[in-house]
Amino acid sequence: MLTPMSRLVRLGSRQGTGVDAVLTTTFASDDIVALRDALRGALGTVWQELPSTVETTWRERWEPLAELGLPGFCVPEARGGFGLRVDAAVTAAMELGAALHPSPFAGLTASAHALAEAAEAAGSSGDPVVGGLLDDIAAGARICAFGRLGPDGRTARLVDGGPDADALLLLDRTRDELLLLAGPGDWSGEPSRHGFDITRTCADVTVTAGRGQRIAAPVHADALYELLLAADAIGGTQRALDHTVAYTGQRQAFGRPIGGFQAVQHRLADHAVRVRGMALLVHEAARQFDAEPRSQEQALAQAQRVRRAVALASLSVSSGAGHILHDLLQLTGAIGFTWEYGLHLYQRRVHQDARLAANPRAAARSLADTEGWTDAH
Amino acid sequence: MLTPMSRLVRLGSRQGTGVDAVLTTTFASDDIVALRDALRGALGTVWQELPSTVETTWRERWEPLAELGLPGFCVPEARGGFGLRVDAAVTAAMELGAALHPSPFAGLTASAHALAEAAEAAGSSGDPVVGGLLDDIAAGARICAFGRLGPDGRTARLVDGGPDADALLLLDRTRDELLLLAGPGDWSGEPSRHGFDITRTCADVTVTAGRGQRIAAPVHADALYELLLAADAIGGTQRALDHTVAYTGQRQAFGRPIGGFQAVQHRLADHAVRVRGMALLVHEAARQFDAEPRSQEQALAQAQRVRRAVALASLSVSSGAGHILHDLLQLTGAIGFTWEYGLHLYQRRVHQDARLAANPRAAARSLADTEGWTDAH
Amino acid sequence: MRTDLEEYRARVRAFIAEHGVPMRGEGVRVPADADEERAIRRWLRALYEAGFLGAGWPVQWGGRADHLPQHDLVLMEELIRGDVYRPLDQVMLASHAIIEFGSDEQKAQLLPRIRGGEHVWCQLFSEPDVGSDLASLRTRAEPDGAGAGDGDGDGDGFTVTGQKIWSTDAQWADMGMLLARTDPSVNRHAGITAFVIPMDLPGIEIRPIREMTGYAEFCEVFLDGVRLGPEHVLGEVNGGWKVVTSGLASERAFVGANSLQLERMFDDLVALARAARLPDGTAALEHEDTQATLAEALARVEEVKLIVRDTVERILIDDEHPSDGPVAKLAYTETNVALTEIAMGIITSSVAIDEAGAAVADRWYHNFLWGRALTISGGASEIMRGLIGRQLLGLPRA
Amino acid sequence: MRTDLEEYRARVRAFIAEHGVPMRGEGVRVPADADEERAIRRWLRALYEAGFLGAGWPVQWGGRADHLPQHDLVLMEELIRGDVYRPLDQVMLASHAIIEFGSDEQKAQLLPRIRGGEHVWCQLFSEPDVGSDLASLRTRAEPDGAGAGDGDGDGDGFTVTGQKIWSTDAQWADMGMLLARTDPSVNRHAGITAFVIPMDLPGIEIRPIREMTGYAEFCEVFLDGVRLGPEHVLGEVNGGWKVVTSGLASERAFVGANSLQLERMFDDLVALARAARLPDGTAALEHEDTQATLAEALARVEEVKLIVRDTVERILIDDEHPSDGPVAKLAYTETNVALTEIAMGIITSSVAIDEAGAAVADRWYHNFLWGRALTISGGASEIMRGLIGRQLLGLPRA
Repeated sequence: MLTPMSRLVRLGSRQGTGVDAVLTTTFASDDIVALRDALRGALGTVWQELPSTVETTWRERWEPLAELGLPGFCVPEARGGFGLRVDAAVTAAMELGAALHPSPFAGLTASAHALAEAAEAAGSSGDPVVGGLLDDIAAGARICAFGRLGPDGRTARLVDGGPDADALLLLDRTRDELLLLAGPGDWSGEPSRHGFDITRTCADVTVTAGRGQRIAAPVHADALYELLLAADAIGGTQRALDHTVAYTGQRQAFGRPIGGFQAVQHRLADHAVRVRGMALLVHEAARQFDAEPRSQEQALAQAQRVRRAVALASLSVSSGAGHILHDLLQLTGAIGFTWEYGLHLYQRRVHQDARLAANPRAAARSLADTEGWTDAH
Repeated sequence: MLTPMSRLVRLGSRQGTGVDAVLTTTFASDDIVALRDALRGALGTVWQELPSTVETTWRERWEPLAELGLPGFCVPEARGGFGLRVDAAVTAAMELGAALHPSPFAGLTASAHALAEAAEAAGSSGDPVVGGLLDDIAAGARICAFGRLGPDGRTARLVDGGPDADALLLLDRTRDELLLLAGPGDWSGEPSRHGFDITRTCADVTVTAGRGQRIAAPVHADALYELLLAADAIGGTQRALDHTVAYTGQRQAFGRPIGGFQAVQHRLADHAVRVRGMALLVHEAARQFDAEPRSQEQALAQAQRVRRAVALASLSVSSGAGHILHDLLQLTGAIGFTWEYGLHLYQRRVHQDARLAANPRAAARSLADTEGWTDAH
Repeated sequence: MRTDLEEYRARVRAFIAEHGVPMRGEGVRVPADADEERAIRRWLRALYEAGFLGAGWPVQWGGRADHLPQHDLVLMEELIRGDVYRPLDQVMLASHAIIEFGSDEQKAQLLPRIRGGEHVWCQLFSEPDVGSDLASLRTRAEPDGAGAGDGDGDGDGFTVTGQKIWSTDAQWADMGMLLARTDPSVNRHAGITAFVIPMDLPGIEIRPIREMTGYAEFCEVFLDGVRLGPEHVLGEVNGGWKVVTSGLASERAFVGANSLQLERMFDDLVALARAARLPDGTAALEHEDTQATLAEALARVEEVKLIVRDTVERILIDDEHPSDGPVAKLAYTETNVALTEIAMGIITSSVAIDEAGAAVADRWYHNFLWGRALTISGGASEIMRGLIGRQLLGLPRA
Repeated sequence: MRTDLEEYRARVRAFIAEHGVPMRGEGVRVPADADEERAIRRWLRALYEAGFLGAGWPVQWGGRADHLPQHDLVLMEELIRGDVYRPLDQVMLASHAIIEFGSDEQKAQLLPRIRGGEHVWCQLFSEPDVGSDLASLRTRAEPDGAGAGDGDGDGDGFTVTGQKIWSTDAQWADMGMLLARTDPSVNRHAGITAFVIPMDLPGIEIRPIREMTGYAEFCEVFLDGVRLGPEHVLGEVNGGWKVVTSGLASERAFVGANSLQLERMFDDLVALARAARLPDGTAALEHEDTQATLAEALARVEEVKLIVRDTVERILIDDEHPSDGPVAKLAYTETNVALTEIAMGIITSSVAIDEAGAAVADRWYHNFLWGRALTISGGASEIMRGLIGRQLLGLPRA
């Protein structure tokens, strides 16, 4: 469904007003535009209407989305994917976030990337378990979640999709390894603490003793995961902002639309500027993945650039999106306070997006490192 | 000029509008009201007009102010002062700040307090140098500045009034001692780095080798200094706010007063609330000094309460006042940007008030200590 | 005097410990089931009987001669501290309005039932197209027959049609205070009348609204040809605006309790920072950046506490400035929101919350969402800023 | 293409290194003395002669056929990086307006003098009672005689009376672009005419205004019966609004340079944090709270850089949205202010600045005050938010 990169076009009609025009201030290739439109069609996204309920039967409808190529944006072409099309993955994450889709897309993409890289490294003699899982992921038949193994090597906190996934890939950052749990019997999940975001499922996971196989961690898996979480959050924030703009343009008080009051309009203007900046940071981080390093040195420098760009995007979105959504609740007044209105579902979800990556603080610390501030004396 | 505390009355007319009404939301005794009015008279303060030039001949007119009792608010009655009337000192500091008065009032008051406490402790056999200095301070004939000795024991950074003072009292916090430099030959000052606040003079001071005498530091001197700096800043901020409110109520744009636009009015409302809160914190900290401890334990607990209350006031004012003033510059537009208009003089001065105490950070650290957060593990 | 108050506080505290019904969560007041409803009504009655509630009423209606306004403040503080059910403010607003504007018959009929826990009240003020701009309400109370609109109300009935919304407690309230337009021909404020109505009248339909917190504290109320008699009018026909503005101000003495609420929230914030584990295993509170954030927040909380204390002191000597209420409300509710946002930042930055902090984190999740109820209802923050701009700063209407 | 630009950049850089006149401070452009003035004029002429400035003009007037808009961006970036005098935007605005609206005579007379560094320009737009609302200006240009107001301007002269203010560079400008009301009877925008006038005409008095930064970049300009001929009219009589709105947009390609400016400021912020000594002798940068503040600031700076880059890319392909300029200006200027406030917090929290950071601290003091010029002039932030609200978000006029 993705074609090679071609001439630059705009996403959608920029001359239109509304916050979708903010999204569309970024240059994007034809195939990205096509992907976005296809996803909106498949997800039934009507941009200015918010979903007020949470989909529960997404697994039954996952295969058609997988056919669009969703699990393979960061899988080498040799393994049936699209290479490292982080731009496509980011676009998809934004649309899934905007649609409050329950899939653990960020983790799934990071997992597929990591598994495929491992399979590539192993060549044709590769592990059939990994190969089979990859095939099933590509076909939409299995879902692999992603998490970060704690210092005890046995538990992983906050695994998005952990309760229902078919397989689990846990990053052990102390050893640059991944622990693959290929079957649901390989772990147990404790979801009780993680019910705030009701659009997705999340669990603290404990590895069943003796289970799991270790594979080498590719350099980008963790950064990819973190970036897609930020993309998920900014996608939802954009949609909530666009919706709120439409609402305030129509809702009357004191004889005119409330969007005509400076107290409302100026805040929305500030939010639109911030959201544009955050979205651009996310896209820019995606761009940093795409450069193909030619040497070991280049690869190191690129990894550093990626780390920095992802930290910037994550910091910005994780510290800004929740605040903006909370103000959108204020600007929609009592109606926005209702369950049915659905704005709160975005508030809950962007919170969880930040939490899955332990942001904003983790990103700020990471930046302090990459910028060399922690060496100050 | 101060009479004993009597029944509570209001400061000024609360039913009036304008930010002076914010100041006047605090209960104050008769004598404080009288002090405030006397000071405004003596300083020639017209509340809604800002001074646009800096007074340079203040020393010549200091004696009449000293006659109002200014140097003696925190000097025991036995030494010719008013006891520990921190409320009066705070009121005076606010009025001096509002008038951009060049005297180092905060340091002078802290010095007078410390010298008098030392003299009290020594009894009638006290040091004639200290006694003579105290008498001259009370009479307005000499000015003693206050500073904090650095770890090298020889230099004190940022001494307000340092270039022109007749005497200097430097706190050595490592030893709970004060170093008294009773004559201008006892130190040299380097004012070159401290020209941003042009309403006062400030210098980095180096003690002349072998000069100075050590006296015991009373418990409250440093806290008093810090609180009066905050009072100075909030006094100026209140006056600048009041002035800006008046300006926006009269300045026309797009066919109406700009104060009628929500973008202006709502920010001024937020500032008024913050300024009220900051002023109340300053008054509350003053109140904490006044309680007379009856036992050693009570004295320790009170010192802790004072430290906490002063840190709260200092943190709040030093982190908030500069930001508010910077926004007042925005709200007065181009006219506020001119030298003559004088708003910038307050911006410069509140900056220096914060800097003299190394705030807001020092106050935040102090709070982290008093609250026990630094013991977390 | 101070000693008297301390003695009063001790009595209140003992009483709460013995009889209080625990709260389920900040802002949650609708009973979970019939048992809880019975318990709450019993508890309210007990508070009246013990003279803790309604003590400020005229003695004739059960008030106490020795009542001090300070008592109300102490009561509310202790109710908050004890985490027990707080008296429903609708009931207190209704009492206030009935005492101020009610006929002798209305007082005789309604006030004892409030004291007995028999009547829970709700307000029927807001409408779907009427948020902060209450004077634009559209629910009609059409006067009957020839005497219609002559203003004396004698013998005249009304037929009410319209829709109300955001009525807290309407789903279990026995009585409602209704605002409806009786004269559409005059200025927005002038043609509105206040009514006191039984909530079981024919033509009234009540639908709870589920809020984003998950609870259902608010209701939509549909009024379809509801017949009211002249005995339902509170105050004068077309004089409802006076009733509602007086009523809104009667909560004022309880503003002081917010201060305690904020203090408790700050303690919760520190507890959260202590319990929140960062990826490296340290607690959030160990770090200077967290401490700096907390210190700023504490200074803000202390500012609000002093603003509230100052306001209460002036209320107690009956010398308020019109802007005092808006200043206190804005400061309290916005600081509350700021604390919840800090808490969310601490939670998201952590990978786990220690066992001891789990309940604290749950409270924060609830308060984070609930915080917006406070900045929207009872006069949105944007309305408060306008009131402060005009009444305190003397600026022109925006 | 990229290589060409890099080659161009190298040439610009070498040229600046050889000829550039150093800046005294951000926003400071009025020469300190006659020597500096001569140097600046020489420098401007050199930039035109080398084809770095004015390259985008029509070839007839000295433009280059091989000019790319990207060149302007590169030029401005390198001027900023080199800390040298930047071309005065009034001159560039005037060039743009003359090329767009000027008669052949005006072009022939004025454009070469701009290229020669002979004509420095100023704007005579704002007035004491006219801030962001330019269309309400009151300076009158009274048309003479019978042909007055017939709009053709032929043979008609004007007498100008009024007061202008905030005219940057007026104290040393040779020429001014004046906006004055020629027809007070019509709608605010419709009756305004643009003029190009020598600043030494009789009846013009110029008084520099000292700004809070200590510099005097702005002037008051009093116009008392200044006689103008039809040759001074730029564009059409009563058609001045078109001239000014077109002129204001012509700076747009240089917006990209702000990005570099912000990046440099952020580096200065880190340098300041490194040089600022806390009471305990450590540097501010060593502490997690400072690092957290810097990290947030860096993310904001990078946001603005991308917004600006995106905007420039669209300008270069001539496909802007009307809100792009306001978005970029608001983002840049407000982030700039935020950085200055962070810097002030670092300075106040320190007891000393290391020797290496002393110059940095001085720059921050200047920038702190100067930052407000950016959020006020050229359309205040409040105006920008309104434009974004209407043009990007489609909200009604506030």
